[in-house]
Amino acid sequence: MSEQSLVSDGPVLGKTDPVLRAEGLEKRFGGLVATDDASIEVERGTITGLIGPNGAGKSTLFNLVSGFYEPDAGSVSVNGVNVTGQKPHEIADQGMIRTFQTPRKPEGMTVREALLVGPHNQTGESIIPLFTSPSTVEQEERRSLEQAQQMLERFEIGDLATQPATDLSGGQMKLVELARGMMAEPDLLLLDEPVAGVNPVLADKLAGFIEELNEEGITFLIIEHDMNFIMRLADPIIVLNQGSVLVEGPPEAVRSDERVIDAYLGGPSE
Amino acid sequence: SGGAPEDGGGGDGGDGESTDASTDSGSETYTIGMVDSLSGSLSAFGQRNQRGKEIALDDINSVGVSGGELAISQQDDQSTSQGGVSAAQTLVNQEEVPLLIGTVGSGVSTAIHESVVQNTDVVQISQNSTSPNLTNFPDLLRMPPAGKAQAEAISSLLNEDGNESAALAWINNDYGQSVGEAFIEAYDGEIVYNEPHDQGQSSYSSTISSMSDTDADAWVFITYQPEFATMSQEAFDLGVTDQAAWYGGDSVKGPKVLESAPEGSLDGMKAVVPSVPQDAENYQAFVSEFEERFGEEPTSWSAYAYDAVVVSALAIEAADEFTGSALMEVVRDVTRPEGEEATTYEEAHEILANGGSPSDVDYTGVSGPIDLDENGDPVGLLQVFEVVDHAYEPAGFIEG
Amino acid sequence: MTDPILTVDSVDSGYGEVQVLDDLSLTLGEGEIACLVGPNGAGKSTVLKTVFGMLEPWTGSVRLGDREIGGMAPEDIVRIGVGYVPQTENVFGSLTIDENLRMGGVARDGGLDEVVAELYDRFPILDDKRTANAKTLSGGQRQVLAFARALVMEPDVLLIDEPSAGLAPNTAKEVFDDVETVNELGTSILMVEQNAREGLGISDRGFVLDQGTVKFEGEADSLLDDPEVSRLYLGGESRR
Amino acid sequence: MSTLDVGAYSPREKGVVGLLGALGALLLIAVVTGFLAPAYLLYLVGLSAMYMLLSMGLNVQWGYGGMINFSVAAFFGLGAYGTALLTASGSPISGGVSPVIALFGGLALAAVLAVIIGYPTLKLRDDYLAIASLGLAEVVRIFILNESQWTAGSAGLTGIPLFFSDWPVLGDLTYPYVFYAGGTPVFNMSQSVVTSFLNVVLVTVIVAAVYLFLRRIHQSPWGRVLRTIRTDEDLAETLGKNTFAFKMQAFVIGSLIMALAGVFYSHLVLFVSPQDLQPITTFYVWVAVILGGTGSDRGAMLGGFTIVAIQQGTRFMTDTGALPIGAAPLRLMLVGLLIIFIVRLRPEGILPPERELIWPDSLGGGRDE
Amino acid sequence: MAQILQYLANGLVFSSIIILGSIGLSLVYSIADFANFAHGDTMTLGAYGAFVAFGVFGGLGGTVLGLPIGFFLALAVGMALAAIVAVLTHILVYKPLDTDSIGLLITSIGVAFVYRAVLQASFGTDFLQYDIRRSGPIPLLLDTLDVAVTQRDVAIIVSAAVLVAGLHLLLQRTTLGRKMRATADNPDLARVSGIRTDRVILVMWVVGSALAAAGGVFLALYSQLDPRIGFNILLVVFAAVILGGIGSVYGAMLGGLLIGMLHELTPLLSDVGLPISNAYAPAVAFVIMVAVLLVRPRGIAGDMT
Ligand SMILES: Nc1ncnc2c1ncn2[C@@H]1O[C@H](COP(=O)(O)OP(=O)(O)OP(=O)(O)O)[C@@H](O)[C@H]1O
Ligand SMILES: Nc1ncnc2c1ncn2[C@@H]1O[C@H](COP(=O)(O)OP(=O)(O)OP(=O)(O)O)[C@@H](O)[C@H]1O
Ligand SMILES: [Mg+2]
Ligand SMILES: [Mg+2]
Repeated sequence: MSEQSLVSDGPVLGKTDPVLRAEGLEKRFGGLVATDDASIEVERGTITGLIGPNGAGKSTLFNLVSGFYEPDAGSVSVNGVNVTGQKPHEIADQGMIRTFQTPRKPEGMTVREALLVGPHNQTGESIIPLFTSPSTVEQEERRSLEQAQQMLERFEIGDLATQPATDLSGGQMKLVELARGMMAEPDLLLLDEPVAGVNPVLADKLAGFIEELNEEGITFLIIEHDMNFIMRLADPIIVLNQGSVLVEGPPEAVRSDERVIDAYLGGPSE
Repeated sequence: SGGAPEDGGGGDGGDGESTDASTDSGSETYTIGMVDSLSGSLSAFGQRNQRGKEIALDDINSVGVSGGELAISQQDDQSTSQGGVSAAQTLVNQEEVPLLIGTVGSGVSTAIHESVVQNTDVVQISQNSTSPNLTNFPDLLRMPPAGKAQAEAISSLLNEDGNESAALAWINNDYGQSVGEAFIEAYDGEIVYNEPHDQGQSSYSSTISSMSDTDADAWVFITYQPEFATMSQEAFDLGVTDQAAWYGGDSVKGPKVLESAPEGSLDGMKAVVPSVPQDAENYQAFVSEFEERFGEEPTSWSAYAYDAVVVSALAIEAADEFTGSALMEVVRDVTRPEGEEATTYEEAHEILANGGSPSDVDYTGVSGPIDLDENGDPVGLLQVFEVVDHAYEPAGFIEG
Repeated sequence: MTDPILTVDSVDSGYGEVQVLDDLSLTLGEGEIACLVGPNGAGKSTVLKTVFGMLEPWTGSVRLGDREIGGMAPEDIVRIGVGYVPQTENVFGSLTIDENLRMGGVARDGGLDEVVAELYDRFPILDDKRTANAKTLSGGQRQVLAFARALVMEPDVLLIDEPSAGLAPNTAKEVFDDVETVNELGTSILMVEQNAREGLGISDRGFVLDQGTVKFEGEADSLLDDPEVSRLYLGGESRR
Repeated sequence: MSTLDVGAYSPREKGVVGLLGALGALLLIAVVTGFLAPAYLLYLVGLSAMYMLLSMGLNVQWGYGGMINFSVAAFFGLGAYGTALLTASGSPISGGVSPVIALFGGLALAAVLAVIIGYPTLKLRDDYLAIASLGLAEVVRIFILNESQWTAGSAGLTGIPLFFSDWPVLGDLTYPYVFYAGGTPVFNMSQSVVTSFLNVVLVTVIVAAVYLFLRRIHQSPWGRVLRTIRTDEDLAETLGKNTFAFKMQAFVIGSLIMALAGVFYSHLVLFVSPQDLQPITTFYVWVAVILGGTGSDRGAMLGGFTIVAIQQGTRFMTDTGALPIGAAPLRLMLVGLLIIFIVRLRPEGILPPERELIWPDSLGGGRDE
Repeated sequence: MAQILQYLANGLVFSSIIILGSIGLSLVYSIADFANFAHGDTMTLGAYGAFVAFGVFGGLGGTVLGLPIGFFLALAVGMALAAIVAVLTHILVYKPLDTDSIGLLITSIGVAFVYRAVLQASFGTDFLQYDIRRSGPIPLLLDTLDVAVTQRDVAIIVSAAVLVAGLHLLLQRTTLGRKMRATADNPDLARVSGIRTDRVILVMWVVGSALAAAGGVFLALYSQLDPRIGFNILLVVFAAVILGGIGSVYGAMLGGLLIGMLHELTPLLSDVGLPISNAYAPAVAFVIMVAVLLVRPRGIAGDMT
């Protein structure tokens, strides 16, 4: 019972230094309410988990905060800046990057090219510096390339660097998607089921990698159904159910909460 | 199949050698170039031109040219100026023909003249272009009279017939625009509708509807046959054929138009067409030859193409040598009225072959007196036709 | 082991010029559940695609009972009683849920309405959204739909690629239960699963694939107990 | 044109380069033996270069950024009209401006229109953009056709000077131009040869400059973002790329290159009319880009060349009398069959892109395009 | 008022033709997944097929809707011919290709050239007409509503409506429509589900080209026949398809109706005080189309299917 009390009914708000704050988000699709007065805060420096049954509205929440959907009500701020209604790239500019649940696979690019798109605000993305300061572009490019290669090695797909990004297995695509997000080095990284379909041994290693990055200062908000993975990494964990936050709390407490077991975990595993 | 076989002795550019007078033996082959619209939006004109050209070549080669044969190297302009320039480049710079017949569209002819022919030793004769703009290029000769004369003729017809207001529909290209403008300038009455229409549309009912909204006494059509055919049918379908008197330029008159119009629906329409008297012997012969070969009546356009080839052949016959400058010197003369009138190639050839000078000949072709002036324009003889009992009946002449 | 219903015999296969499967053999016994596990990119999905005619085996043979099916077209393989749930792009996004299910039964002779009704009973998550376009489904809902679509044919052999990926623990449990139920009703099942412990947990036999060949095979339980297999392929503990 | 490239070639490229080399040699032999007239060859080179420019322009939009722009003819036409209206003696608004200045007039016109067309339509996707741009291109053509007080309407513009007409030496040559070496005349050239030659020099400089410019921007992070937008705009957006701005940049650059082709065309053909804005040019340029290899600058150039080769090569296959088919339909059919066969044999184009979009020098020893 | 009715009547006839063209194009667009630039020439092909057939059956007695029975036979022949040619083209040209949708688009330009070349070689470039008498406006309508509509107009509208209704039944009452959509959505998964996608694609070509041919025949009946009629109208047909929303057959119908109407209603603009010349009619249609796309970026029926 003592653990139970650690769990807050609904979201914990008023955190000291939230990177992301979403308040009263609502999104309807026709008659269906996908998120309903959902509020969350992600405290800087944490790895926050977001779990909940299929169709609870987790991905929709990501789409709302990252600017892909326009909320019917509510507001979003990133690093204290109100970004409600802004375009996805403007929100990304504030320091928040997301990955997609269904991996995006750029055609006609190699795996490492796909990663090189990740870094934010590259000098070479404007035309004029290409002619006025090519050496800066070159240096940046070398650095990113090196970083990309290291990242791929860690993800155990180093040998795929020059492979077409479309010719990958399902799990490999997820890994590339994850790596690209990390290349951006944002303040806050939103991961939508990063290890669904990833081999458990590798998933463990990735967890370690995420912890490292977290120590280096990146804040994470992770959706994941792999309990082993999310319980190990995340604190706090937010549970979403039917479009709004059911409870929030530390992993073990959430795991043993009756309501969470009912709605999400199901009976004890055989 | 009714298709136009384009062989007709046409020079095959493929061997690249059949240019100028090739051998010194008795039978030389004189190869001239022809740019025509064989594909694209004006290809119906091109097809008729090819038929005229074919008859002309046979007529010429059965008599001979300067002791040799005439051959025509043929290129398609795809009805565009880009295509026309490329075609002319091939003929002028690659095959080095000294004389170029070309082409249908006035814009295309101008483009060819400006970018290829100008400043070279080549004579250009357009077979079909009627835009007044061509008058500004004295070296660019042509067979049909400038549209201006025709426009004036139509307006005087309207005036004569007592039409106080007119609705004018013109095709949105160089031809339609220039003839339309000339008409408006010459017409005394009120213009109550004045709109262009695009070529090749499937429906012109908005044009017809708009015209019938006006209470114009006369409707004037400056357009092409297929477009006019559609319009006249639509007018019939809308039941407005009798609302006003109809007038048209040369390109709305044609056997196809009558064929496709409901019986009697065009009765009373007047069209002004540059041509020789219909009962002229040479014209009759041309018509029957054409009908025999192709199963249809020729249009004035086929006649121009025919004459373009004949005039070219006469120039070759009359010139001292087979070069552009030599041809240019005589080409007007063989058509000018100073000499003895010849109505067929054979007659004209006879005069020249018997030692006549170029100005001893006045070739009067199947399309009219020709008489090229210093601007390279022919003096058109304009004839008025009226549709009576669903057939074109001659209804008088107007001097251009 | 029971009589083999599906036999993959010394198969080489791959994409274009790239070879993925290297002399791979495995068998599925009649009435069994077999589970394929292994690292990402090992070739698990490629095995299923090759069996189902999406890829043609370069060498070797694939047999259903005694019948050679290597290189047969998928639409024909469906008709001889094999079903397949692909790993990705496994629903028709622009069709409704109902249409998706009905598409699953185009090769049926009849009784389509009954089966579909039964499936709605079994998966209430779908019942709620019959007329929604599949592309509006959440990741997990989509996964369930893909599974249900393959069941419409009531196949003798079912190939499933990662049925539990993206499913919440409770839904995953239901799906695994369903796999067992379907199996008990007589369908032999060949399943790929990254959630290896759970997958092997409901299976009779297991195959560990690495770099296009079978590295370990045997009774599911014995693989689960094998410390080397655990360390290399299965990870520490159950993932749910 | 592949001589402009440096670095090693893949076998496929070697094959193509070899083929081009052989073709060049053949043409040269043809000229030397008198089989092919120099003025004609120079004209063909000029025409090919014009199509190369058009294809490169479209390649920036479609090949880099995946924008299906069907208004190529409009930008080509604007370049042509821009310079013609400023320089031509027959111009209703101005005329007489030096072609060098008019060049910028043509480009400015195209840039303005690119923004006007791009602003609403670049938000559309794929085929919707295609038809919207095609529609707006038609609006431009219809405008030029009907507003004759400014554009001379369907009559077109005549009296366009040669590009070099007011240049110190080049503008004052007399013809036939005799070339002396040490006091003795070596050869003389007719006006058409000289003007064609000057045109070829001009267009070669333009093509080379455009190519070098594109080579740099394509294989840069900028080009990479466009490539990402091409397959997945959402992905680029989440990574913080302002996709609209990138697309607009590519659209304007591509349009300017097309307009450049139009400017050149004006001074090559010396006559422009609304006909030059007919959508058919757009289709041919599309065919050129696809046949050359989408996304590859070299491919675009090769495609431009190929399309002219097809168009002009078939001119010589006139009626032999042996086939029951006239010259024009025969040619149309040949062009059609050639297109089908090239796509069949080289589905991804003759020279598809083979390089990664990574800044060349940073790969260490990598090749560049 | 009568004026507006008249414009609407004209628009309806023209729309019927465009709708037939655009449905076929839309089918091919969604299932074969490319913009088929040979579609216009398929229309022309059908029209010529019917022309030749009409030469044979033209004499057959009896009339329906003011048109001889022989005409409808000829129509069927034209449709069959177009279907056969399209299927052959699919088998010989498109199917063996290993390319993306833009590659197919370019190929279809080549195919269009070949069709047109054959027609031009066989029939020349001059225009032709079905030899059917025109009867002028139907007196009843002219007297009561002051609207001129001919029997031929009615025949076009009715035939188009019958064909469209037939297609509607085919798509709705059989699983074919669903199979087509499934194949368009994800051909691999369609095969996995047991759909014989090869057959579905063949059927699609047959239906799409037959409808195109019908459009071509009516177009030729309405104005006249030459080797470029189909190509000339292709742009408008494309506009209809896109405006309706790619891949949506019903969207294509809506788009066709709208574009056809816009085309014929431009004179109204002057009547309501916007002095826009008829020369700008296509421009007005295009501007409105772009405006609609800006509001609904995926066409009118974009997300409805
Ligand atoms: N574009 C859309 N149109 C209509 N309904 C939608 C749309 N997107 C999501 N939904 C619905 O909203 C609900 C929430 O979906 P969401 O994708 O957010 O779930 P989720 O929590 O991410 O689930 P999962 O764990 O299965 O991925 C679902 O019922 C889904 O069907
Ligand atoms: N369409 C394709 N084209 C080319 N190569 C492919 C393609 N799909 C997969 N591959 C490659 O084939 C190998 C095996 O892929 P496969 O999809 O069978 O792996 P898997 O074992 O299912 O992996 P995962 O668990 O990640 O789904 C991988 O190395 C992958 O890169
Ligand atoms: Mg989700
Ligand atoms: Mg897999």
